[in-house]
Amino acid sequence: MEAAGQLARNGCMVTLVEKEPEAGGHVKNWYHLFPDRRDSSEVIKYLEKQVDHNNITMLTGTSVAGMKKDNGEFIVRTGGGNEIKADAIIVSTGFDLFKSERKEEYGYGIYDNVITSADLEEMFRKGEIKRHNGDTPAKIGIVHCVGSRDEKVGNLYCSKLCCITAVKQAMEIKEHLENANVFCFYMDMRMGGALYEELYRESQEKYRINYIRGKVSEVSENINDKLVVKVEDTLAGRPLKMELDMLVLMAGMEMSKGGEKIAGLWGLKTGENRFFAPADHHFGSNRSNVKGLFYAGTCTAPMNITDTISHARAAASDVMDYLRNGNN
Amino acid sequence: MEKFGFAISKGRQIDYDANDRSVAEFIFEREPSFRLCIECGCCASTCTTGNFTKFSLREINILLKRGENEQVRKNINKCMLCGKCILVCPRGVNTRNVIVLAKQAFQKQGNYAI
Amino acid sequence: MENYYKLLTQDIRFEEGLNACMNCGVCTAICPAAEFYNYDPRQIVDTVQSGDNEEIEKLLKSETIWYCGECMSCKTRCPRNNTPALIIMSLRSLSQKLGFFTESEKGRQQFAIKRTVGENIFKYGYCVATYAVNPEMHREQGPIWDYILDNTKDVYERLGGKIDELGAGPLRKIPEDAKEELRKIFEVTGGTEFFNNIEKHSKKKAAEMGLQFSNEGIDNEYFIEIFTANNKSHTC
Amino acid sequence: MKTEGKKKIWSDYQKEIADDHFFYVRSCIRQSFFPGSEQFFLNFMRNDLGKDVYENPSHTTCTGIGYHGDIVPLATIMTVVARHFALMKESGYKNIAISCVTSFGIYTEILETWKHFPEELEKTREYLFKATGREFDIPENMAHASDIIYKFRNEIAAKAKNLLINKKTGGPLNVVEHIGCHYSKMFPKYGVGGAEFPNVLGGMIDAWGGNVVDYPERRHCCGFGFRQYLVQANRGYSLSNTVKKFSSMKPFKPDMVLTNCPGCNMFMDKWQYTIKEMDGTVFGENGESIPILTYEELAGLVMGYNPWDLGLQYHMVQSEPLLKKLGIEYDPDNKYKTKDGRQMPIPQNLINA
Repeated sequence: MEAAGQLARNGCMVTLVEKEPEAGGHVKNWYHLFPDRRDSSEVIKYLEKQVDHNNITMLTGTSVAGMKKDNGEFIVRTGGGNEIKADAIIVSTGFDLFKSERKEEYGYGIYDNVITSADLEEMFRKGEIKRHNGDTPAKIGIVHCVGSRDEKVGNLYCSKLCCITAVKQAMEIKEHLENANVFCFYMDMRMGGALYEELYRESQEKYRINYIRGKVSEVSENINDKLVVKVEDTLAGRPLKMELDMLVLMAGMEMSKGGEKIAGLWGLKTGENRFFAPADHHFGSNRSNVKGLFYAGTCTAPMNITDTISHARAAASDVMDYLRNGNN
Repeated sequence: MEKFGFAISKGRQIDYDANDRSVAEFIFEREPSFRLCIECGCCASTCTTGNFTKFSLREINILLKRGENEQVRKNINKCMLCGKCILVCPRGVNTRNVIVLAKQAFQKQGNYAI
Repeated sequence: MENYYKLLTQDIRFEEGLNACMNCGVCTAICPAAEFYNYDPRQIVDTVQSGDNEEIEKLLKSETIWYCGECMSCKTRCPRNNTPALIIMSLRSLSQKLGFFTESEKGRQQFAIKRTVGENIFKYGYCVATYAVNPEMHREQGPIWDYILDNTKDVYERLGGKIDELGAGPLRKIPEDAKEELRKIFEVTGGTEFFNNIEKHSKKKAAEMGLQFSNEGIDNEYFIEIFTANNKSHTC
Repeated sequence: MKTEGKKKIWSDYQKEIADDHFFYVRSCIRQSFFPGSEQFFLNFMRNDLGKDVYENPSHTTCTGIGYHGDIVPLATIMTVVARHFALMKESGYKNIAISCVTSFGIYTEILETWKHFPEELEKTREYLFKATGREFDIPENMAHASDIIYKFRNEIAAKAKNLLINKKTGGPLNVVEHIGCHYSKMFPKYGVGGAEFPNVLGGMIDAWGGNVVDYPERRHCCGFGFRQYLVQANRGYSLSNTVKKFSSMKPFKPDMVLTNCPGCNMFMDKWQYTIKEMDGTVFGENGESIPILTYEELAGLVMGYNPWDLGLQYHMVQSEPLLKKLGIEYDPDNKYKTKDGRQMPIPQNLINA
């Protein structure tokens, strides 16, 4: 949406194809954003303003199928059989949230009080954090790296956002439930964004969040309907067992199914992490293996909203350079 | 118990829910900076005692937070309270005071550090 | 000093077991040994991964490599597809090859396993069988084992057993030619040499410890000592 | 708890199990301590289902306990297993049925090793030929004997004389299933239902009317630990792990434990005696201990076999409390009789007796 706005304002005619009924991706499912806890709707409003331009045609609820390049011109066929002609394409198919059921040992989809970060956002939005039986949880665990940094599920990479999401959500839990005890189980605290480390510190100082360094090994349910987690407290060098009322899994980011489909249909290269492989990691992160086709955002790697918007602007800039000067 | 030549052992798993964290709470109240520790180990690496014995201030911090008080009680007096650890802490934790307060808490429990 | 890391890499279980550890502790969290011994598989993997020769030598002579129960639960969970138990198995093999195993109380026990399970394989063609093991060494099994031994023929006959008979059936007598093939397999694959090496180093250790040793059986001071000794340093 | 989640996982781990013509390899521990179990399997397969199951008298131990006791080198055990494959080839079989979970784990480890390191397979061929003059093929299908009972669980249910229902209350029995670490923890794909929620025993319990108990230490090791049990000085490890496991299942009031692995069956049975002797703790209700049954024994009971022909009387923990719950009529006088009906001595100091 950001790239579309930039291009439209620079005189390009843009067609934005979105398979969902509304554009905006995962942001619209989130309640508050890190690091400043802004309401996600503000970002959506901003983005909607970007695409509110006469040069932009929005095709929502539209998927794309085939693509061919004829004499330097792209012809994209939509799922409905229509054709869209374009001089350049930006692919911004985004990411899918990791399906937490795949980490079988955490029991998502089996144990009622194991939820994901997305489920928790939903609870925040409703303003109510409740266990499955309607009780208010007093002890809540948060598991980092679910589906990230994990060869077992085929994802070697770090999803970058889950650590900071965990910190943010831990603090929000405390805002809803002042007396709750919150425990983050992490392998490394990857606070590599502006104001992230500060938020982490605040979560310790003001919110009294507990941090335990160790990857949760398994989750089970005991006779009292509590979850039991097993982890090594690696900094004490001893195994640790804890009962919890609720466990939140920080689901990682994966290449979207839609992106995978397009990669196959259009012959776009993907990396070992299955995301689209940019032409160059240093100075060509928006360029692809097809001349005139560019990438924007999390279809190339996990990134946060700030980076995604910057990446979209960079994609627009690459498109302009390509259209005006033939550079690619 | 030893009728068979072996016995049932207690295990070394930290049973978080069974542990008593009142010592940690006592310290948190009086020295809030204790919450800021990120377990980087700077204190332990500069610690004179730690360089000559098995004492680890970093580990003491974690054990206090988990309520593994017995292990702390048995080791804490190795600290000479020189305070060098405070100088290196990147989070500004008053590590020396943590030790002082832990000793006080033990004393209050009538369970002196040994 | 030999390069122990290099020697370890010659064991395919080591190659399979160690990729790159990130010290997450997922193995230790569910390790049955980590709970009842002063044991942390994560730390062992980290030490081995460091390649520090002196530290690896210490491990090879240590008690700690003998604590694992080889349940392999660590393999299921490791996010880096390591298998700490396979690393342990390769350390144990190397420790025995180099004769380091007699340096630790738990390591010395390899002699007891060789003299019991190891000998059973050649003698009976089974690792264990009710009659191949003296229940005196297994009082925790309760009185039923003695009962089965006292009434062996009747017990097995009712349950379809072929005790001491040739031909198919539970606890049948394994034919001599099959046992001979087993022995040849051990000979050809280095199994016999491995056994002899355990014997050689154990004999040496027995002399060092001033304990009576015999070249066969379990009725000697050294066997009894290592089978039962517990210096209580293994648990907290 | 949502069972749909488990069903999804089970559907991801559907292993292929052959239908007929099995080459059967026995387990050292199962044939020693639970010979009636192995015989039930063979009788059931051959007589009830009319299947062809062949046992070659020349097969031996796989040396697995020695391998996991770290006295048998990998090259040696690979060649011993290869010898079994050779016997299988010579007898004209392609499907192997394994009675022991330790063996099963060994077989899976070896097959996977040969896949990753083909040169090891070649070396093994050379070793075996040099030692015995034999040659072998890799089995087309490999199953643990419990996989096969799982496959035919509905046939057993159809012929059931006793379902896993408490005759008095009419409710299902609470059954703890214990899978045994080496069944699928190393290679989840080889196990029915994978490693985290294996369904090989759960499927049987389900089909036969019982209720599967999920408790926190469900996946924990029985405590065997090979050298940790084989050497007396180490048995505290083995025992302590068993205590941990039983303490975790106790609040769920299990009526019985169903095991996959003969070793687990032995330890969970015998350690209850030891623990009771040590400090008086029992883990069942009414001061009783929990009967531990092999899957063959349970299948036998379901099909109406005489419990004493299955060998239940040779456990430390006696199963009468379970038989009563199931409403199975048994003849106490027949319990310690020989095959031809002669009275044997009555063993003393058994549990639940």
